Amino acid sequence: MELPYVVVIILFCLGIYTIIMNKNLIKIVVGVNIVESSLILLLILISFKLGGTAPILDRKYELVVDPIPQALALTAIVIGGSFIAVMLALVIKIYKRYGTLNVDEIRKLRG
Amino acid sequence: MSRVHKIFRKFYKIGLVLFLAIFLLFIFDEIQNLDIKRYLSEHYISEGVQETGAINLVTSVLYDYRGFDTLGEATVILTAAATLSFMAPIKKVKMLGTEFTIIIYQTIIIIIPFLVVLGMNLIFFGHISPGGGFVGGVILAMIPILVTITYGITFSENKLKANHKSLLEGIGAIGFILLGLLGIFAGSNFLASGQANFGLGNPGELISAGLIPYLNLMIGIKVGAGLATIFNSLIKEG
Amino acid sequence: MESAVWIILLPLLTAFFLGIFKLYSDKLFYSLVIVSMVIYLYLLILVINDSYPPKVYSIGDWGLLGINLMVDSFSAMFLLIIAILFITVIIFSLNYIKVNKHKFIILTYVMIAGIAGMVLTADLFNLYVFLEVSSMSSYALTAIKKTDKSIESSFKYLIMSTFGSFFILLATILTYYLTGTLNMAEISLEFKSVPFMIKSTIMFFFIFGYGIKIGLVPLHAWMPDSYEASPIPYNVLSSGLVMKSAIYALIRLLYVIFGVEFLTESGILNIGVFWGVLTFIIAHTLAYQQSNLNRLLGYSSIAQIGYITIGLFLGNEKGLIGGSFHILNHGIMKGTLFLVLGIFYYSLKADEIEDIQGLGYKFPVLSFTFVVAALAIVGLPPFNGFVSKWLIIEAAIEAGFFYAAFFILVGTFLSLTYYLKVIIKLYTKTEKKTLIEKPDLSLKLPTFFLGSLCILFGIVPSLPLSLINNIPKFLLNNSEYIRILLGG
Amino acid sequence: MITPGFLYLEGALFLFLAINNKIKYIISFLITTGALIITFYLTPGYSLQINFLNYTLIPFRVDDISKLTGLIFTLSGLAAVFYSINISSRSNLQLIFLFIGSSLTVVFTGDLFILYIFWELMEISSSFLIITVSDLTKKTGYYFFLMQAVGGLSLLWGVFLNHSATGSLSLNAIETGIPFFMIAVGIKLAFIGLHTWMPQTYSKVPFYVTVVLSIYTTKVGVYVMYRLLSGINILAYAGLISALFGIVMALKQNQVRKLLSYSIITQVGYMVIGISIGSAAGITGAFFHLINHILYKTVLFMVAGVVIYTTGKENLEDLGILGSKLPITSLATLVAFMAISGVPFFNGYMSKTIIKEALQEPVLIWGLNLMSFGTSLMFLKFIYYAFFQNSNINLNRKPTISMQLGLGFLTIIMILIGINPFLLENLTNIDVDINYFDIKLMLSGIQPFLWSVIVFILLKKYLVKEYRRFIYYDIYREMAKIFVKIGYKLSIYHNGKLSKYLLWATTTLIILLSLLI
Amino acid sequence: MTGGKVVIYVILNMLMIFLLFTAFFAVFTKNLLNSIITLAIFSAILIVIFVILQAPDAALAEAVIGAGLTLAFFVITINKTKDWQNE
Repeated sequence: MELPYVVVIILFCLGIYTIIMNKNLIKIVVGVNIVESSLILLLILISFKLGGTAPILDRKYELVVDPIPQALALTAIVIGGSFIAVMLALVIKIYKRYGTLNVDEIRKLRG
Repeated sequence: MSRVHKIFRKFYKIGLVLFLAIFLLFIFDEIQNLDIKRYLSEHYISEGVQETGAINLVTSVLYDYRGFDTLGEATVILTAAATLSFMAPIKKVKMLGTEFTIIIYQTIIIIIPFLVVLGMNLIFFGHISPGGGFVGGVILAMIPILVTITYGITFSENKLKANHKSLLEGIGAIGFILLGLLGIFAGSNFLASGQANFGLGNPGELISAGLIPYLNLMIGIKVGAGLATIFNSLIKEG
Repeated sequence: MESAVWIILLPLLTAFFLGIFKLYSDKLFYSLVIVSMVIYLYLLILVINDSYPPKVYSIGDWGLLGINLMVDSFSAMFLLIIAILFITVIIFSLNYIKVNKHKFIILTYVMIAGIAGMVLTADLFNLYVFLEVSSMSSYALTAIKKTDKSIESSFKYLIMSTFGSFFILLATILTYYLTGTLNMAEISLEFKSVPFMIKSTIMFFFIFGYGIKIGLVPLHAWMPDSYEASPIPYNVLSSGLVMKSAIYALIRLLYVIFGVEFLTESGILNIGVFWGVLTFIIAHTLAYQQSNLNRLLGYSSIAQIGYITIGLFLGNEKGLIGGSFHILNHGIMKGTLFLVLGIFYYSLKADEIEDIQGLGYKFPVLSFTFVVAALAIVGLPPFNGFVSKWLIIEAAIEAGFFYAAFFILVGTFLSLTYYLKVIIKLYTKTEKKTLIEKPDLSLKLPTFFLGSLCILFGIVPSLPLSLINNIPKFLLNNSEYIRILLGG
Repeated sequence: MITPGFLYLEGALFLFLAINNKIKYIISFLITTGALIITFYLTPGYSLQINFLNYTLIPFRVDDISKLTGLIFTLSGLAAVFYSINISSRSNLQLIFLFIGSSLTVVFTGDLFILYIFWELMEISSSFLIITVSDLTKKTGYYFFLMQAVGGLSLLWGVFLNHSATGSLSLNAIETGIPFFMIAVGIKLAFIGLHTWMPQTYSKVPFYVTVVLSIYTTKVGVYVMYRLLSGINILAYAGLISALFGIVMALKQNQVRKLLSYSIITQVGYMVIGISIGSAAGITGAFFHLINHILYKTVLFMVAGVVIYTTGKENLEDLGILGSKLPITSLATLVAFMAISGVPFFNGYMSKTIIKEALQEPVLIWGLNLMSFGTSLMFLKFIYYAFFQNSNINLNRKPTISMQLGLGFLTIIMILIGINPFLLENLTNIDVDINYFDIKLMLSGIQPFLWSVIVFILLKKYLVKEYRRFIYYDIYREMAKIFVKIGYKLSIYHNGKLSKYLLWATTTLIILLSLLI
Repeated sequence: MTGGKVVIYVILNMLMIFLLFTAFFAVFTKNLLNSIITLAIFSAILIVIFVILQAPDAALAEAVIGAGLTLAFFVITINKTKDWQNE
């Protein structure tokens, strides 16, 4: 099994680990970012064919990589970027209100 | 919470993640030795240029075959911008408060036109070369962002009002939908450019690929304005 | 079938135009809100009317190369819920919302567009995109009050739900990798040749990802927080549409892509039924403890989702009908409860159980509506909740899940315990409270409308059932659905 | 649809129009008398059908028993409504109409679905009547509603089991789920062990509500028991036990309505025995006893109500108000006492005789004697307090005319039935060939009464002495405590820590995935 | 396969290893600013990988959004919350 896929899996699990393990809000967002990058990398990987050229057909080509996952990757990148922006805005707000970045001290809602 | 309990929790979480990793490895290994079919993408590669008139297949997929996704993600950006803009308080907050040297200020002023050209280039040649609406839009958004960073939020807000930004954003989004509706008025379906035989031109030229350049433009405007709004609101946070 | 795409486009256009108009003139803003609302209602009725037999609308006229929208009875039923709840909520919130009113309305329109997209689309990645659209606007609407609690709940919601959507995206990518297409029909044809293990893994990723958005115990923890902290008109949509759209998408995927035979042989149906039972027992037990009414109703929503899950995971015809009918009914009943609660909050800032003491004598008709809706959601005759629960129990017995059927009755009893607590508090006399603001007609009218639907659908259930009865045709044997989607 | 039940239900709606008292009187009068007349002219065998969710339901079906029950229900409904029309508010009157209407519909229904629906409607309306009627009855109403809901749900579960087994919703084809039907009926009947809702409810709510509830709640239980579970002999012994239990409890009470409600348990014992024999004579006896019991128990509750209304207190000592000060009420009390203790020439005697004649097992016969002995014993206590104890209480307001009307009306009917027992037989052409005025029967009927008089005179100082409130262990409250404790533990777990929630989510995912391996 | 492709392949795998290193560093470092900067390097390596994998569009998008804007957002957040001592 090729190395890149292993890397993707490791990155994915690393991100998950960060999200559920880390107490720092910003670190959690970092984890989210890493998971998204790993998924985008997966998309690009499955689009890749050995010896293929980029899907821009302005010259002669014999083998072209799959354009669909790249388009999906573009979409995923944009969506992930906006999600991270919203998360960070919320983090700042929470910090201003609660005075902490420790996820376990943000517990006004319980029960 | 006792220390033993804490350590136990830690190892428990690590165990969960390890299990997930091993499972995924197993699944991916299974998937590797299946034969995969790609007839859809093969069709795109063989017919795409004729059908959409765009050389850059990614753009043709993004703006023609699957234009609806693009509308959706544009909406996501707009929503994010709206969210941040209502979360940001009214009062202005200086960011780092650091003063730069004169070089920086001058450089920014010099850079701006280049950025404009670069962004427009990326947008308009999106169907011919890599790039497209998103990237170009972000490049355009860099201009107010840089201004904000160097000259401070107040200055940039004076230069480019928040209202104007959201107006631009709305215009971009509405323009995208209206361009899509052209398809319906031409007797075909929503977002149809090739099917509604708008002139595809001959691939490789600037004015070709039917609606794609205009859609690119709209998305560029929209994304640029949206990201600038997001950045400024984030600066104003707190 | 031109109007199908308009179901998604009109709210989007309206939202964008509103975003421009709010900069200039309020009058224009509200007139546009009203006008587009009326047109939207008309469109929805149009689409619902010719939803049988199913119609396909292909975006960009690409056929199978592009994205297709499909309207069948299941989606028509959901559009009916949108038609009922969205209109009432917009009318209600025109007077109710005080802070960020423009943003609230715009985001609501965006959310409706996203949900309509999720309901109509027949494309896997497109489903993901619209899911993100609706989720993003939901986070925004949760945080819109900008209090500490709302910010916190929005953050929790955002993290949990992003955690879920990772797995949805992963499953989508794997599906594309295996089948090379994103069209649901083609996927389900290709899936016939995919080994069992990988298929069920993908299915579990989907179930987990959507399960977080549905709020099945123990994935539910973010949900009561978001109920407690968000504006009440959004709570109506959240319990009526957001959770339901997630379970709609899940059911659509399971039954169309994987097919009911695979579901039975992989045993997911048993897991789903058991999960539903667990969900509503725990949620009812927790709801009894709550002192905040929003939170209580939130837990009750989770419990009702449990019933719906049981109904939809039974895998037989009656179960699908009962579950879908309960989706509709729960939207209506919980909407009524939340709107009455909203009026109480609007008029005297009451959202704890203690605060509503004695309001039964101050607002007799509203309290009567509350009682009707509460009895309906408990599942007592002759209201609509009873009919759908009857159908679900009957289906469960028919499918041989006797324990599920029995526990549904236990759950009915448990829900009675806390709703009765609220009702008794409502009718306990107390010293005079002073109204902060008097509720006017635009608040009361939607409430009474929904409350009357509770009684109407209970006495004449054949009205919605005539639509719902067609649902199993295209879910239970997905070959029909696939044939139509492939344009055969 | 003009069935008596629906007439009452529509009456509940019409009362929205009642802007002043006159209209209220007119509407109530029209509805109640109309229902009575309609029921009187019903022809057995008539039935109608409707379709609902691919079932064909029979909401209305007449036969002899149901017509008999319907007659007594409408009759006492007339009395009860006029007894309480002045005191109760309009919304409560509507709830009363709803209650009476739904119980009448239950009596005339022909299938389990309608039966269940109106059974639930009965419980809802009565519970809301209890809850909204006064400020002291909130907890009682909560308890009542939950208890009745358990009954209703077990009925529903029985219906489901039966439906899945037989595929039909008809009342006659009961094969499975018998225990659940038993629980449902037992709760309505306030059977021993399931009776906990009854004394507290009947003693806390205002007296006119007690009158209405005591007429319908248990009797509907009896009727449904006849429909669903008739002829299960073992139940006869259970009925005997619960009746004796009722006697023991009743003798310890010193509050009028508590005593009366425990005596209801006893009287219901008679009907349970009669029904569980299954023979035609037994069932007829049970239903005649149902009629008589409704008559005199209603009268007694009305008397208690008059006492409460006039003196404001309701301990047995306060019964001393009776006698010269309230002539009509005292007369009614005496008649009711004679009737309930089965003295010949009063109506209680006839039905008890029929049941006794229908019995074979000696145990049951002796039990029956014991029951009537205990009944007359407890009511001797009642009478003792009422007349033989010189008291100096004076009434602070006179009973209203409508009260006395309701009271007198029922008393007259009682006397009529007592003097001419064949009246009921002719009314509902059922004839049990028993000569009520045969000396042997009369002797065996009078014996327990005489014994009880002797015993009472001998053991007076034990029976009349003040008992403290009898403390009993209520298992249902304990279960509720456990439920609340568990919920508290669960809600402690939701302590707002996001990392914990994410941990739950991940664990769920891993569990799901490990199901694959 | 030809030599050039082999070289590309080796480079790709090395970049993957670097990617892992950066990711682990970004996660496990105590200092937030370091982890953010490392995240930027992470995105940069990702861009190169995309280019190698023949995805110029994705590479551009990642460059401007992933590396550019996201980094800026993170830096702003750190700046807004910098007066909070990390443990």
